[in-house]
Order: sequence, then C-alpha cells, then structure tokens
Amino acid sequence: MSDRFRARLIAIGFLALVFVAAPAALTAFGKSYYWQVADLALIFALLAGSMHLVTGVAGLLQLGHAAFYGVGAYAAALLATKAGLSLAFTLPLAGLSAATIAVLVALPTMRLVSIYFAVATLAIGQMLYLIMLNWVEVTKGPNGIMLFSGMKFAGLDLSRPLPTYLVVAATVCVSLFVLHRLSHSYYGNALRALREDDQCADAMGVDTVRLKIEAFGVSGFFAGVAGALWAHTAGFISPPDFSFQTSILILAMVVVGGLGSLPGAVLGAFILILLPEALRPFGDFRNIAVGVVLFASILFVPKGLIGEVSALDFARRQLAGAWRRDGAGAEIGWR
Amino acid sequence: MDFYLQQLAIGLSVGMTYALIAIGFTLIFGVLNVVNFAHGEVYTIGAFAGLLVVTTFAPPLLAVLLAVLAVGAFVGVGLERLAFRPFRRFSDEASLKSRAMRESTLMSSLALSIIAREALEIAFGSRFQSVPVAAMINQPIALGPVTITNGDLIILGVAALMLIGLQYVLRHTQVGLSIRAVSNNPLGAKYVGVDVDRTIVWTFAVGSMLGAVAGVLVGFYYGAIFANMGFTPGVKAFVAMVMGGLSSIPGAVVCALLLGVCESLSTAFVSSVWSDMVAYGFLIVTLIFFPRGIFGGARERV
Amino acid sequence: MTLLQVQGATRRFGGLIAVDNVSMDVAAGEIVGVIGPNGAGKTTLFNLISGFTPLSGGEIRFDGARIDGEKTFAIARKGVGRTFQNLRIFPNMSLFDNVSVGAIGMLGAGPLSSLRRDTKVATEIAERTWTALERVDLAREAHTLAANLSYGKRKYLEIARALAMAPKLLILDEPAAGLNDSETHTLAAFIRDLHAGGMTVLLVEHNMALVMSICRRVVVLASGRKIADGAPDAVRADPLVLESYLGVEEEA
Amino acid sequence: MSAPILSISGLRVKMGAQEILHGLDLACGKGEIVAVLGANGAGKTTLMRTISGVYRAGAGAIRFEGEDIANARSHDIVRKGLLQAPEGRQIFSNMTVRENLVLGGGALRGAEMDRVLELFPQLRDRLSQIAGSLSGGEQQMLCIGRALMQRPRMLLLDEPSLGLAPKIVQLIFNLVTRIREQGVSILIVEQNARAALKVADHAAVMEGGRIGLSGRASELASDPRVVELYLGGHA
Amino acid sequence: DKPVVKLGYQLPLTGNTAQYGQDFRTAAEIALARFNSAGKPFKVEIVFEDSRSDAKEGVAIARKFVDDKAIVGVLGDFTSGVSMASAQVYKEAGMPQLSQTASHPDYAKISPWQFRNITTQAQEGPYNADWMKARGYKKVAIIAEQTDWGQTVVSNFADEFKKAGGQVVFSEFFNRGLADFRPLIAKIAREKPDAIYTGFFYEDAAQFLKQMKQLGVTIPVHSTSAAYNQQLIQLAGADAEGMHLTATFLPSNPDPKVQDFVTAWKAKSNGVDPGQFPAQAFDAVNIMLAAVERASPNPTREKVRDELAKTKAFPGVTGETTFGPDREPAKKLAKTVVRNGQFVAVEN
Ligand SMILES: Nc1ncnc2c1ncn2[C@@H]1O[C@H](COP(=O)(O)OP(=O)(O)OP(=O)(O)O)[C@@H](O)[C@H]1O
Ligand SMILES: Nc1ncnc2c1ncn2[C@@H]1O[C@H](COP(=O)(O)OP(=O)(O)OP(=O)(O)O)[C@@H](O)[C@H]1O
Ligand SMILES: [Mg+2]
Ligand SMILES: [Mg+2]
Repeated sequence: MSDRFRARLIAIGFLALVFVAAPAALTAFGKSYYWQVADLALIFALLAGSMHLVTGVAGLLQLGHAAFYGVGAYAAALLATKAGLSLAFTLPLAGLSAATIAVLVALPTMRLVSIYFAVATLAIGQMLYLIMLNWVEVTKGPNGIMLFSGMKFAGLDLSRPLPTYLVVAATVCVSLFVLHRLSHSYYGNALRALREDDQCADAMGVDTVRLKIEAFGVSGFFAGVAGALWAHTAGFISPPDFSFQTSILILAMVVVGGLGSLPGAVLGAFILILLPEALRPFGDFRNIAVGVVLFASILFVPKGLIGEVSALDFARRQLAGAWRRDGAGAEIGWR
Repeated sequence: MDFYLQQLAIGLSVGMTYALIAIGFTLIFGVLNVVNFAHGEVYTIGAFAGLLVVTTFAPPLLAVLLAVLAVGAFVGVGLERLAFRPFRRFSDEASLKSRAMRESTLMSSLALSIIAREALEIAFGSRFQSVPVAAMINQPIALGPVTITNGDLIILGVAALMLIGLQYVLRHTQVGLSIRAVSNNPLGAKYVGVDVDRTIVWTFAVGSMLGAVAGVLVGFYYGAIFANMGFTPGVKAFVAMVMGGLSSIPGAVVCALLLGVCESLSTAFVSSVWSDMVAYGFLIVTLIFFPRGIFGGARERV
Repeated sequence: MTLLQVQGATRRFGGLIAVDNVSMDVAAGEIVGVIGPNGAGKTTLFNLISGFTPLSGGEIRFDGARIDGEKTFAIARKGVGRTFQNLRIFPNMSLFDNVSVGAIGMLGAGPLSSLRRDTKVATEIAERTWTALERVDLAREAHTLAANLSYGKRKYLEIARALAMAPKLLILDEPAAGLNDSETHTLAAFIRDLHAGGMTVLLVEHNMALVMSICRRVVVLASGRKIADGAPDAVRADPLVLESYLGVEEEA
Repeated sequence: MSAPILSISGLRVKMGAQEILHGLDLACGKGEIVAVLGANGAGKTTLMRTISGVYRAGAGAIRFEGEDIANARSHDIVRKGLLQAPEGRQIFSNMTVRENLVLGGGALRGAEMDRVLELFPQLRDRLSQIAGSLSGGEQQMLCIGRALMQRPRMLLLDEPSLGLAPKIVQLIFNLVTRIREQGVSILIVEQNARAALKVADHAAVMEGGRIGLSGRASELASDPRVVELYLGGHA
Repeated sequence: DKPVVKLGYQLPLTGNTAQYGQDFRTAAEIALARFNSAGKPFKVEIVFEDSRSDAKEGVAIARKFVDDKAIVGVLGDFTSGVSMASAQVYKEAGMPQLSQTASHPDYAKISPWQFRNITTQAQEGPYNADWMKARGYKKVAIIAEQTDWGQTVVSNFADEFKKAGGQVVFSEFFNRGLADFRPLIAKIAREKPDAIYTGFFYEDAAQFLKQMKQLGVTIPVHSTSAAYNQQLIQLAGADAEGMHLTATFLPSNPDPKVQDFVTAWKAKSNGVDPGQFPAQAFDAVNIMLAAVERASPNPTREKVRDELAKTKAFPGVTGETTFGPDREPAKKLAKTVVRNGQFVAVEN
C-alpha cells in the first residue's frame, strides 16, 4: 500500500468520523448537551493544538495562551456586533488580530529563554486579561459582550446544534491540518531545533528570533480562531473565560497528551474537557477527581499519552507527512 | 508628601508579604530548576494549620509558628515524594535534558495543588475563615505621618531572619553548597558524593516550612484565610523570583518589594484596577533590559 | 583566494584577554590547524568567527565581506559551518531530523512552503540530509534518537549536520577528542576526503598526529596571542611551541 | 594480580529495552592501574556509571574491597572511597572553581586543596572564576582535581585526556602514576590507548558490552588485534 | 404516585465562588422541602448542577437542562457572566430562567425567557443616594468591584447623587478579591469625603473595613445589600460597627414567613443568620414553584414562563416581588446599620 494511498484512507476515515459518524451519533442521542460538549472539546482541541506549536514543538513554555484566545473572541464579538460581520469574516479577522497582538508582544520578549520567557508570557497574558476587564469603553469590561445575532453565514442560520457543530468541526479540522503540516514538516524540525538548543540552531543558519516570532504568531492566530468559535457558539463572552486558569488548563492538555505531539494535544483536550463533564455525578469531588487523573497520567506516562516520538512516527509514516528524497522512496519518520 | 510616604510604606508592607512567599519558592526552584506550582497550597495549608491551632489552643504566636513549621515540613516532604521524586527515576541523558520531564513535575505539582485546594474547599468551604481578633497581627502603629502595623514588623523580622539564615547556609555551609550543586548539575552532584535525594527532600522540607509560615503570618495579618488564598501571592512570588534571576534569594526579595511598591504607587497615581498592569509591565521592562533577571547570571558559554 | 581573513581580532572577558590581536588568513581549499595550550583562546577565536561572541577589537572578513557584527545565523548562511567542542546535538530528535536542521537553516525555509508536501525545498532538504548522513555512514540509523548515540557517533552526527549546510568553510573544534587511534585515522581520511572535494577546513585539535598528518599550515595560539604560523614541521620544531604546548617528551 | 580491590562479575545493564552490558567480568587489583579500551559505543561509560551507582545494575555483582556495591547509592559509594572523574566532566558550571573543589572535598578541603592546586597550578589563578567559563582543558583538570579532593582509595577515570593539550596529557598520565604510587587503585577508560597501555598494569578491551581481550598491559600493547584496532596499526 | 415536575438549578458548588452556590442550594432545599410537604397534587424535584462560575460549564449545563424534557424552569446562575452565556441557550430553546443574583443591566433584555428577583442597582443606587444625601453628606467617594454589577453600582448611585446636588469626589473600581485595600483607602482619605459609598460583597467589605481601621481612617461607609451577610460581622468584628447598608431582607423581621425561614436556615447552618443572597435564592425558588403550581396540571415551559411573568406582589422573605413588563423586580428596601455586632433596622 503506498503511503499516499494509506494517508488518503486515514484522512477519509477521520473526516468520516468527525463529519458523519459523530454527528449521526449525536443526532441519535438527541441531546443538545452532547453537541455543546462536542463543540467545546473541538474548540479546546484547537487551543491545545495551537499551544502545542509553541510549547511542545518550539519549547517555549507559554503561560498566557488564554489571552490570545480572548483577543480572538473579543475581535470576533466586536466585529459581529459593531460591524455586523458574519462568521466568514470574523473567523479569519479574529485570527489575524490575535496573531498581530501575539507578534507585537512577542517582539520585546524574544531574547528571553526558558522560564524567563514563560514568565513574560504569563505577564503578557495577565496584561491582556486586565485590558479586557478594565478597558470598559471598548471591551465593555466586566459586562462582557453579547452577540445577539447568533451564528449566521451567507444568510443561513447556523445556530442549530448540527450546523454549529459542522462549522466548528470544519474550522478545527482545517486548522489542525495546518498545524499538522507545520509541526511535522521540516518547519517543525526547525522549531524543534530551537527547543533543543537555540544557540546551536543559530549556528546552523536558523534565524531563531524570526522563528520564535513566527511560531508565536501562528499559534496566536489559531488561538484567535478558537476564540471566535467560542464567541459565536456561546453568544456571550466576558473576561473570566480567558483568565490564567484557562491558560493552565490548555497547558495541562498539552502536557497530559504529550509535549511535542499534536495528536497528544488533541487527545489531552478531549480528556480534560470530557472528564469533568463525565464526573458530574461525583458532585463536589469531581474536581479532585480531575486532579487525580491528571496526576496519575503524568506519573505513569510522563512523556504524555501519545509521546512525541510515536506521534511523529505516525504522522510522518501513516499520514505521509514526511518529505522525501527525490527518486529514492525512503520515508522519513521515527522508529 | 505624607500621602506618598504612606503609600510607600503600604507598598513595602505588601511587598514584604510577597517576599515572604518568594523566599521558600526560590529555594525550591533553586534546587530543582522546576516550578513548584503547589507552593501556594503549602502556604494555604500553613495558614489553615495556624488557624486550627489558634482556635483550639489559643497559644502565643511563637508556638503557632512552631506548629506551622512542623506542618510545613511534613507537607513539603509529602509533596516531594508524590510530585517530584517519581520523576527522578529516569537518569538517562535524554530525560535529564528533556523539557518534557521538567514540565512533568510542573504538571504533577499543579495536579497536587488542584487536589489540595479542592480538598481544602470541601473541608472548609471556600468562604473566608474568621480569624480570632486576638490572633490578628494588625494593630496600627503610628510612625510620624505613616501608619504601619505590628504585623509589618513581625513579617519584616521573620523575612529578614529567613533571608539572612538561608544566605548563610547556602553560601557558607557544606549543606548549602550541596543544595547549589544539585541545582546546577544533579548528575555531577552524584559523582562528588552528595546525597541528591536527601538534599532535595531537605530543601523541600525547609522551603515548605518557610512557605507555611508565610501563609500563617499573611493570613493573620490580613485576617483572610480561605482555600484559594495562595493563588495570587503565589503568582506574584513567581514573578518576583524570575525578576530576581531565579536562583538568587536576595534578588527575589528585592523584586518582591519592588512589586509591592509598584502596585501601591500605581494605585496612587493611576488606579487600583490597573495596578497589576503596571506591575506586570514593570516585569516586562525589567526582562527587556535584564533578560536573565536583575540578579541572574549570564548564559553558559558555547 | 583568501576565504577568511582575521585582522587584529581581540576579545576581552573582564580583565582577561582571551584573544589578543590575532591575525590570520585562510585561503579557499586550505586545511588550517589551530593548536595551543588549554585556555589559549582557540574556541574563543572560533566563536568570534562564527559570531557567537562579539569582537572587542579588530575585524573579520569572509569571502571578501566583513562579517563581524553580523548575527550568528547570518554568518552561518554565508557559508560558515561549525561543530562544537562540547558536543551540541539535539538529543530528543532523530539523527535525520538533527542533520536536516543544517539544510533547513541554510535554505531559510519558511512556514508557508511547508504546508505542501514534496515541494522543491523539501526535496532539497531531504537530498542534502541523506547525502550528509551517508557521508558519515549514519544513514542506516537515521531514525534513532540522537540521545541514544555513543560519543563517537555524536561527533560524526555534528559533522554531518554541518555538512548538510554545504558550507564554504568548515570549522571543527576538536573533532578527534574521544576517538582512539584507529578512529582518528578514519577521521583524518574523512577530512582529507572533504578537502579533496574542495572544502576549506579550519580545525582545533590537540591530537598532534591528526594535525600533522592533514594540515598544510598550523597556527599556534598561547595566552590569546599568535606565537607561530607555518608548516607543521616548522611549527613542531619551534622551541616556543615545544615549551608551551607540546612538552619536552613529544608524541609519536 | 594482587587481591582485587574492585571485582565485577556477570554485570548486565539495560537502558530502556536495550541491554548494553551483557555479563561483564573485570577486576582491578589493589594499587594497580587497569586500562579499559574499546571502540565508541562499546559500553565503557555505561560500565563506569554503573560502578558509581548512577545507572542500575540489572544483574551481577560489583565488589569493592569485598563489599557488594551493585546498586548501592552513589553517595555511599563515594564515601567508601570510590571516586570518578566522569565523561562529560559534569562540573558545576555556574559555581566557582573553588566551590567545585570544596564540594568534592567535604571535610578535607583545606589540606587537599593545596595538593590539588599544586598538581594543576593553572586552576589556582581561576579559583573564583565561574567554572562554566573555563576552557575545555581547564574543566577537565577541575574534574579530576575535584575527585582527588576526597582522597580516593580508588579512582575511575573516564577518558581523562579528552580535550587536553599534549603537554597536559603527559601531565595527567604522570599524575596517574603518581597517584597510584600513593596507593590509589585506578581504573581508566582511554581512547589514547598508547599512553594508557604505557602506564597501566593490566588492560582489557571491551567489545559490544563484554570484555573481549584482557591481560597484562605490556602484552596487550603488542597484541596484533589491539595494534590494528587501537594503536592505529603500528606499535 | 404523584407526578413529578423538574426544575434545574445551575450554580457554583465548587471553585472560588462556591460559598455562594452552597448557600443557594441550602436555601433552595428548604424552599423545596416546604413545598413538597404541603400536600400538593404533584411533586417537584430540583436538579442542581455545578457551574463553577465558568461560562463554558454553564453553557453545557444549560444544554443539559434544555435536553431534559421534564425540566420546565431553570434557576441561576450566580454571576451575570455565566447567567448570560447560559441565557443564550434558554432563549433559543424557550426555557424560563430566573436568576436570584444576575445583575447585569442587559440580562433581562436577552429574551422574554429571562427573569431575576434581585433588586437592580437602578433601584438601589438612587435609594442609597437619597439616603446619604438625607444624612447630610455632600462629598462622597465611591468604590466598587470591577464587575458588571459594580459598574451599575457606581453609575446608578452617582447619577442620582449628583442630581440631588451632591458631589462625587472620587470614583474607582477594584478587582474582586483584592488582598490589600490600603493604597485605595489612603487615596480616598486624601480626598476627605464625607462618606464612602461601596459596592462589594461581604468578604471584600470585611477586608476594606479592617484595613480602614488599620490606617486610622474613620469616614462613614455605606454599602448595598450585597454586603449584607452575618459573615461580615464575624470577619470584621468591631471594625464593621457603624456601617450603613440597604437590604431587602432582615432576619430580625418579625414577619412569620421570615422567622420561619430564619429558623430553618439556622438549623442547617450552625445557627448563623442567613444573609441577603440565601434569602434571595429562597424567594427565587418559591416564585418559580408558585409559577409552576399555577401552570399545573401539565406545566410546560411556555406556561411556566407566562405564569412567572404574571408574578404580582409575591410575598417573600425579601419583601414583595412583582415582575414588571421588563421582567425586572421591584422591591421594598430597608435601611440598616451594624450596631453591637448586629444588623439593625434604622429610619435614617
Ligand atoms: N565567557 C567567558 N567568560 C570568562 N572567561 C572566558 C569566557 N570564555 C572564555 N573564557 C576564558 O578565555 C580563555 C580562553 O578560552 P578558550 O575556550 O577559547 O580556550 P581554548 O583555547 O579553546 O582551550 P581548550 O583547548 O582547553 O578548549 C580561558 O582562560 C577561558 O577561561
Ligand atoms: N540512555 C540510553 N538509552 C539507550 N541507549 C543508550 C543510552 N546511553 C547509551 N546507550 C547506548 O549504549 C551503548 C554504550 O554507550 P557508552 O556511552 O557506554 O559507550 P562508550 O563505550 O563509553 O563509548 P564512547 O567511547 O563513545 O564514550 C551505545 O551503543 C549507546 O548508543
Ligand atoms: Mg576549546
Ligand atoms: Mg564513553
């Protein structure tokens, strides 16, 4: 079986799962609650995927990711309410605004390494959060923003569960595909080199500063897209949705899934969104249970549920994510 | 003028409370190079322990502190066992150098902190606990135009004691050298015969003792003891530690004071809601000029 | 043609002058050895050339243009490839991925072109990477993690990574350290091979046998200063070099 | 061979799923120098690390002065007087040279420090320099000096001449002999086989996680296989 | 057996605001027990779901409630943010929602399905302004927490106070849970106002009062019903003395309804008096139950909504509640002051 063929097969299988099997099952259950949880899991999968690029692949510990998610959400909400733009415009524009902010704030911090960088992102995240909370004239501050319009696109009402889900799923799948290409191609290798030893990468001709800024911008872009999805699905956003706790939650998803592994990040997001919902019957104890699961998974699989090595191997071999040598058919993966 | 002096005094006293937490935090970071997310919970547990002791026995403050020290040591040792030791079973180079490992302990301590906080919440609720008036350390003392409290003096005294004591231990004793050695190169420390595990356990015990004492002092100072009390000061202490250059305890203390002053002055000049903004902005500016913290060393040579 | 021209290079660390007014030229296609006692400033000199450390004085030209003051990666892209004295590999990456970084850096490949598979850039990177890996005979292990390599193979991995950059000047900092005599012979043959392919090589080495056998010219540094520059045999007989570096009882 | 101070039998070590040492036997007599040669990746460093208690021994015994120290904790091993100057040096790069030495020295610091600085005068000028900024050779001296600070009964040297100038290499090998004269037994892993065989009493050649050849150093030095593989073809 | 009607209650039972949610649940359980033991022809069940004051959990819960066909009405959430995010779901699905505390000015405007029984600051602010004016204060400083509610506290009060000829010399917000109010207090003291009007909950209130004492600042403090809680006096002790505040609920009210609730509450919470919020929740549940009863038999969501809208002069422990056409309540406010460790009613 050629790798192209196998990749197609896997992609078709996956898309069928997301766009046919899952909606069918959800429709069969007939519960909008499950749709909601599915949307949320997908949105966080995108958030985790975008953080994976900076934290997992490029090794820049990011403690303020939720702020870019927030910037995207606010951009989408403001564009939708003030300018009356529809989803088709707010999604990319939200991504772009978050990316712009990400690049702007990245510029002064790019000289920083390791934990210094982490703390700078924490500070930047907090500052953006404070702006959302306190710049009342624009963000309406603590009052948050309501999108009365709901989700509409080209005159279609997308606010029913199925269309909402399809929009979210399609956006998330496309975004994850881009993230997959970025992190599993040679570009990912450059980022990984940055993570392993930035000085050494520098000596190889890798423009580490530019790379960091790019990675930050791209990651911000997708966080912004996720923010727009949240704004449109929830219909109401306010600053607490984008606080430090959310950043930590996303980080936990990436770590539980496996730093450096995109499928891991997605799996981590699914677990950490679905688990607290599944544990509702435990009442007050459910958050302890979340802590325990988090702890156990880190203890027993410290490299993540899907470690980087196996994720790369899978992505490159099964998904034909490898690039090849002309003529010779050698694939490039990890074994 | 008096107004600004008063604000400065308040800022210093707020900074002192951050410094108190930052000392233990920095000590633990110093040995392991990992962020101990559960330090805020150790602080909270210290405060609750102190409160329980006070409400059941009403002993003098010194006795409360001793009891809290014991609790802190116990919690620290437990924390190390659960969240940190398991990850030292990997001694191969890839693991030692892998960020995944470092971030694992970051996450395991985060997980434990979630468990601890939720457990405290179930046990005590998330409301503020009322601190008996007799135990509070907030009697005003007028110093000319400026009012401070007896708590400020106690916190200053304790922080100074901690700082000087730790500096002495770290710089001038074999134990201190071992701690720094483990922090610098744990593998190398094994070759010179440092008992790495024991050093780490001790550091955790001491760091957590300091954290717990910080909790009870700040708790009695503000009269606000609640399950989530460790979060904000924990973040501030983290920021102060990084600004100070990670492994410098005096650096962390100085930066904690700076942060406190920065917050109170920005409330005075701008507004309370933006004061954190000013403090974080200050951090960013500092890092732009001192990418490795104010008191941090240079990057290793190639 | 002079490829590299160092003029009056000086580097101070606080009170210490690690490199003191050193001038030297390397012509294209030459193999030049730099020797000198430990702490003489050899690595520092290499760091100056590759842009890791800024100069305190003097200037460095490469291929006719000044490169001092340029960013490290920019110097690398001009064609200066190097290895490190204390090995700097990417431990959590496969050998293939390690080596590919050299090619990626030189081609300056951005994110957009990586979205498609099998682009020209991708093929070029793969091509260069495999060639470099085959060159050092690591192609068969291309998919193992670099952290699992033994010391000796890591050396070759570093060299392969530098070769994937297709540099004009290859700077090797103690390539034979940690190799036994027969391995050193293999390495010598390898470097000679590179040289025969037109590569310009500048190397630091303490293994005299290697230096004497492959270098046409040897530069000696001591306490930051250049104390000798010439043919290996002349340098070896220089009493100053004998005293400060080789010691009385000379290696075979 | 005199009564062995260190004897290893049937040592097996695994890293992950891969076994690296497959039942290795080796002995070092009291007051002797034993050299271990071997190609890259033969497992020499793994052996050294296992002796020092850094890696776990899967099976087999490591006896030091009659006591089994397999899987003892590394600091206990150091306390028994078995010191190592490890591969990669493992110095404390952001502490000063003096602190590095003192850390090695424990209670003995004052007296030993003078002795060590006499052996490596170059370090004397750099006592308060941060160890990470030393040149490669200086770091190697520091690493050996640090091990000597504890008055070892036995010293393990993993490629001590790595990165040193010829003059210093001679010095190190002279030193090895001198240390031995003071009654310290030495196990040395070296790529510089010629020099190592010159100073050693016994030698062993490691191949693929086992001892291939072993015997008196002088005999091995003329063994055709050793000459071929480790001495660059000519004795 | 009797038919069962279900209600949903979304509230924070864990997390930073759990103390409020826990109180709501206790109050709701009291109300429900009364109702079910009163020999009605049907039984009501309340499904409590923990939202953690987190919008994404709130929305999921809303979906869950909407899915459960047996649920005909929803109570909660605690914060406006979560209430409003969930409201989008209720609006679209047609589910009556009655929040005991959501105070965002736009909350009830979302759709005809949203109700609340908390007095909004549109009522309480002017009331306090007039009261303070009547007490002879001319220069007033205002501080409030930086939330949607705090915003309305400031604007509604300030507008009326200025209209009445007073002067607002200082107006600032603070982030909830601020540990140290002293920089703010010092800043207020510098303006030398006659009094301070404050919008905060009891915990921040206690911190604020203690720290005022610490700095030796003795300006009179007025506050809203949100600070009305016995815990305030426990936490602040003597420092709470003399604080004035409005309330719609007084545990000392001799009204048998109130006393009945207070007794039941005390039995469930170690003898501590209930505060404003539990009383608010108790009434909310009762209003909802009454609407359900009126919509019976076979209550539907539409019917419950219509009956809720018809709520007129509902006699609760927080006074009578009538929903206007905008689904906002109108309440009677009482003036109280802390005296000798008690909240006591005052005329002025
Ligand atoms: N960043 C630095 N700070 C202070 N001193 C430094 C720094 N870098 C190098 N030095 C000093 O400069 C001198 C030259 O060092 P360098 O590493 O260039 O020596 P070298 O010739 O490469 O020696 P070796 O052969 O041992 O590697 C040494 O004495 C070293 O201690
Ligand atoms: N952490 C590890 N995981 C897996 N394999 C390892 C690990 N460490 C070492 N190895 C393998 O064990 C073998 C022996 O390595 P070791 O470092 O002991 O060799 P050595 O004889 O010291 O070689 P050198 O002369 O290069 O230092 C090598 O094949 C190496 O690839
Ligand atoms: Mg060097
Ligand atoms: Mg080795």
